[in-house]
Amino acid sequence: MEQSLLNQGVTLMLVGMGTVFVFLTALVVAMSLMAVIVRRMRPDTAVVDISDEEIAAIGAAIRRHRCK
Amino acid sequence: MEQSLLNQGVTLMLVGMGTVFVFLTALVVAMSLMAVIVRRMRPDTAVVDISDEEIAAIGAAIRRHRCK
Amino acid sequence: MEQSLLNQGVTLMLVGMGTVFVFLTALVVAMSLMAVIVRRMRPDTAVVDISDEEIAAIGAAIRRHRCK
Amino acid sequence: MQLILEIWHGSGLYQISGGQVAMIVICLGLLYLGIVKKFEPLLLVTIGFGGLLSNIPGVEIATGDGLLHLTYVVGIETGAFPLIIFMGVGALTDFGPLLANPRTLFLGAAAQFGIFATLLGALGLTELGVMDFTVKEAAAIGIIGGADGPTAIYVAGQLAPHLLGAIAVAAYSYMALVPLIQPPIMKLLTSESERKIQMVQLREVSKTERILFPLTLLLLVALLLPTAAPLIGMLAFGNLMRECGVVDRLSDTTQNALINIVTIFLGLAVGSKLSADQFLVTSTLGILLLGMVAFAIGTASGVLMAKLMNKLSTNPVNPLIGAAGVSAVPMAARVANKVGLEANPHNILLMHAMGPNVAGVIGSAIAAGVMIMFMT
Amino acid sequence: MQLILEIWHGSGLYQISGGQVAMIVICLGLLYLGIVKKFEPLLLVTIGFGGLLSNIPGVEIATGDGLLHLTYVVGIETGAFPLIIFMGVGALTDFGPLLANPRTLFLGAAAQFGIFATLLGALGLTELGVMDFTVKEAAAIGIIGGADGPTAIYVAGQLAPHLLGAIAVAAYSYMALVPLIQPPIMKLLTSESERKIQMVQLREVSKTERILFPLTLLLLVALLLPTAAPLIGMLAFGNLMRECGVVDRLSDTTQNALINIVTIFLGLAVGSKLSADQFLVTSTLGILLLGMVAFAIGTASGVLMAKLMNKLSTNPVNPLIGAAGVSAVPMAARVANKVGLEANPHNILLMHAMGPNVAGVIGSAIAAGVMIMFMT
Amino acid sequence: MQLILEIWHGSGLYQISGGQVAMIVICLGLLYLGIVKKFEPLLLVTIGFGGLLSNIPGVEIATGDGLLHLTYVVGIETGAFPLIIFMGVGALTDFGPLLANPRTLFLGAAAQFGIFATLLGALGLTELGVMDFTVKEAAAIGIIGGADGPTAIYVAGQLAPHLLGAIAVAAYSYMALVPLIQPPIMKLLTSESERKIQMVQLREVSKTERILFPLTLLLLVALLLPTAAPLIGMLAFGNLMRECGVVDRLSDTTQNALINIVTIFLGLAVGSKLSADQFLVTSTLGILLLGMVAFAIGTASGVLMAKLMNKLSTNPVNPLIGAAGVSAVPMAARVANKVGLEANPHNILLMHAMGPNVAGVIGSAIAAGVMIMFMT
Ligand code: NA
Ligand code: NA
Ligand code: NA
Repeated sequence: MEQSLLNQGVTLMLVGMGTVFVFLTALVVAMSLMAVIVRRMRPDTAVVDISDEEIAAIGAAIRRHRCK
Repeated sequence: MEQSLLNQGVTLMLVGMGTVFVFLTALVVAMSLMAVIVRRMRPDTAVVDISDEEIAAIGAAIRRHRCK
Repeated sequence: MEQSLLNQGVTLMLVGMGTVFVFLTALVVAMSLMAVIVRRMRPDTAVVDISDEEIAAIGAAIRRHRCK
Repeated sequence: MQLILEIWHGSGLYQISGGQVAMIVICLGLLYLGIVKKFEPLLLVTIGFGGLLSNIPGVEIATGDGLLHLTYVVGIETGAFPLIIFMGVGALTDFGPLLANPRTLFLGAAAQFGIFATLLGALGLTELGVMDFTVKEAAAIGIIGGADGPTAIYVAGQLAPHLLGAIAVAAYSYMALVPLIQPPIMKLLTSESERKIQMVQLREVSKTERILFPLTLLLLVALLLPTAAPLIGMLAFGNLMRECGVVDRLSDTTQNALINIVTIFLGLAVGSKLSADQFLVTSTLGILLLGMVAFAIGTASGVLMAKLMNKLSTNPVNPLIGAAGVSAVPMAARVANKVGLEANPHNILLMHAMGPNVAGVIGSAIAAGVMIMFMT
Repeated sequence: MQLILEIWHGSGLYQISGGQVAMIVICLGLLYLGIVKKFEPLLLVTIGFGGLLSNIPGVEIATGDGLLHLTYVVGIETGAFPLIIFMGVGALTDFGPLLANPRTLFLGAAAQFGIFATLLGALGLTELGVMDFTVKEAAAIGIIGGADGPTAIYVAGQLAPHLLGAIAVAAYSYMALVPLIQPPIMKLLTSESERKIQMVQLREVSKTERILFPLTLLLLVALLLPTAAPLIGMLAFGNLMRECGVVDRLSDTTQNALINIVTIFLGLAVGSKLSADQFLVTSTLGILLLGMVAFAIGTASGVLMAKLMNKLSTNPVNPLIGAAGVSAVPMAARVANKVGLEANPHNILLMHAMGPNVAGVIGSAIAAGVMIMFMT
Repeated sequence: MQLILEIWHGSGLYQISGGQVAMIVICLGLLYLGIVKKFEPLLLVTIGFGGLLSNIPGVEIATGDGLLHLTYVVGIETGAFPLIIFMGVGALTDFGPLLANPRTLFLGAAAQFGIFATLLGALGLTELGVMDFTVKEAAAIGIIGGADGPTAIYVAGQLAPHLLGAIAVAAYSYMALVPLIQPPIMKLLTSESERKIQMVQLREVSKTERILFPLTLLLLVALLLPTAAPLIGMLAFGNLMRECGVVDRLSDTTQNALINIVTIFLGLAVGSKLSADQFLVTSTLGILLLGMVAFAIGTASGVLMAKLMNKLSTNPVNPLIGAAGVSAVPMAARVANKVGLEANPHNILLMHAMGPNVAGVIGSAIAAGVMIMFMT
């Protein structure tokens, strides 16, 4: 039996909004979990080290480029 | 009756240069008209406003980019 | 008569390394020749002139761009 | 003599149709909006000029071997341009405010109701015999309510390429009109005291969280809704390049040369769909109308969702930031900020509104994934 | 042993033909002109190197699946590269001097006589049996007289792709030789007193006029000569992005990353047409000869037109700026300025010469449109 | 209800295979190496993320009309991306240290022994029945020993595209691991006194020599080994643009926007070969193993060659710089410098090691040309 267009639309709307909410709820949960885990592990100091080294590397690249 | 190549060339030259001159004359007329209309309407102050806002927007973008 | 895979490999290795060495030897010879010729002709002063003019041209381009 | 006749027959004056004249006027209008009114100029200027080129009679530009048609085939039919733009958006977007306050994702979710309500509206108009849209077309029209240009172009290119011109023009025009469309709706649905609600300062977000966020987002999409993975994936890739700190040269190029080049050709290619025979059809009117409705419903849904959250939680949300959930980054967030300042001159909502604002981008991409899953 | 024979048979030394040796020498000559003499280096270096690559025997580079051949197919056969370059030229060009003094458009028109005279010359040589050019080929050769690289490549790609290498090389070489070719002609046709004519200071041009100019130009082309619309349209688009002030990031990318990338691949792709079997034909000699004539006639026509305008008008024009009408931007304008300074050390003609100079770009594109209309 | 089932069947959770889970973990590992360990981040981040996208079930990204597959077809199958990267490498490379000390080319030659030894090893394993590689596959695997990413991708794309993912991952991973792989080998093969050898200051290299070098290199390739001409040609072109001094705007764009854009899409396209069904095969294990061996043998050969040169010449070479001959620019040169400093804190080998380092790039490209000549 063919659904009417309007029926199809209502179904799509319900399923669509449902999916959007389920997905974003899952994302909220995942982000909150992630935040908790990250804060427990405190790996940020290590990360700061990275950016320092990066800056040095960029500086070196610039120097290398300049003194061609 | 086939035209000789040279005849074709002469025709092309006349029509071609004619078109170029007609077009550029039309452009001269259009530009002069435009200049007259624009100077009568003096909308330049409004335009200056634009560039001010633009500069602010660019500034904001740069700041946003910097303080990522 | 089909060669064994291993035989093919050995041949490829010998010919390949041979080619690499022949080529790079030729390049060493060519570079050394080039260096001798270039030093004999000393055209470097002319080249320095170029970069000066270039800098001026770039400067002009920047100015043109700025004062649009 | 015969040659002059040939020139005359080859001229635009001889060949031009009324529809083409009308479209040229419309495209000049788009340029006016972009240049003088500064409405989404990056897209309205390029689309508008592309539209001008597409309505020049007697020459292949937007058809056949013309540059704009080739660009359309290469960049839009394949989906490449909107996906690359999405990568650029990812590289330009700071998801920090969202990470600091994940709840605002619900506002971005709610605002997508505009998409589905419009889909329903389009099908309703068809049922009533006013318009004649298929389900795919209705879905492509609904996505205008996502207030996100590349998502709308991507979905329209997949589901209803013949409507792409009208859909893109509607999407970018209404995104530009957000400062006019949203405030009355926001004020209608909120009380003065609600608009004065102050929100707590956002917490700092660590670099590690910022790096893990795009990966988390991608993995969740992969597990739950793979059809949204091209859009979300490119967004996440751009954002990872931005945040990881080790590929800054790629991130810089993505944010500048690459997104600019693609924007130019995307605009021209979309403009190639503004030819009179494709744009001047009754469905365009319906699309423009429904697009406007979509924006209004999306705005209202976001605000109402914020009010609902305030009912359920003790930590209050200013309902104005719900309106930013439609995306239209960053215009909608600025509008929320401005309306908030009118009610309380010391209440800076901008950063709080950026959370739902970028959540709206993710929400629309998810809605797009749902549409594509059911339609193809 | 057999393998070593295979290497020997695969080597360039074994496979190279005399023609390829000759072409390698010619390409090294182009590189010399570009690098040491600084003649149009952006194109002569890229074309020259592309030509070197195309004359390496026994490997597909400029043929089959080779990168240069693919680049040619994608970028030149479609017309995309010259059109994108034209967009970049538009974004780089200041039409202010032309707007301040629209009369100079006539100088840009007159200088196109070089194009049509050369077309006639090519057909005349064929009639005489010296050469053997079709009308299409003659038209493509004539366009060298337009002194505009992308226009020449665009037209040659459409009308006579097998001559594209020679035409592009001739166009860029003679553009580079403008400082040698033009001065004697300019001095021959003008008196000392004419060369001393001072011109009135140019008026300021408002931002609004600058924005409206590219739109006016495009609409006029659309109405009068649609076949010129691809070239003129992209030029106008680039210029609108430059002048409108709201899409500066697109304009900057167009003027830098985009035009540079396309220039590199355009040069390599043109170089792919410098393979011995395509370039070392008698027609190349004819093309080089006719191209030189085209430049000379174009220069003379511009100067004579300026003298004619002085007869008809009270507001005098220095006839030297007529020579700038061939385009070759900005070299021809600089030459006019330099010759003027020799006659009168206080007479700065540069900005006055920029008017006909950019008018020449438009004029050549119109002439190209005429050719394409009649030939295709 | 039926729709919810459809969503469930469309979800990744339902469709995902064990292999895809494994590949997602592997790709997260590559991202970890790139981001946290900073191993070749430009490529490991892009390849890793491309690999993630390629293992999302139920959506065309790395297959069919998906963006990554289209990118692969357009950029890798044609060879365009690695060749453009090579042009960028040329524009970024200073061949000065090599010009100052041409002898170091022999070190770059010797290190290519790793390539051919690995080819032999791959065929040996096949003969033994452990693996099953064709000659073409063995050649493509061997090229990992060239320690040069674009060369490896170019050759694999031509000879064994189905192995490209594993080969590219191996090549870039081992290039990143150079600081771990090389030092023990270098110390094993050299005595303390050898590592202390000081080298004479490099002479200054004139601009003319720098300009003539890429031309000399190209001509030699054209005459001796044309199949290496695409790779070497693009390298030489990039370097000529860098050194000639008249096309700086092209050189700058090549070194920045162009190489960055191509790197992004090259990485994603290579990542499209990390789908579970293509990567999780036994040959991958063999490739990773053989790649490691290739690096080790290349390093050893370079060091031993330097010791041999010291036997034959009075002007001594520090054998540590021989290890830099594998290429892996500039990491291998830095490693040589670091190990040298450990032996003699006043001995700066960096510039001396750059000679064999860039020679290694040329050497690998020549080896690639040999492979391609015999295999196609
Ligand atoms: Na949205
Ligand atoms: Na011209
Ligand atoms: Na190497």
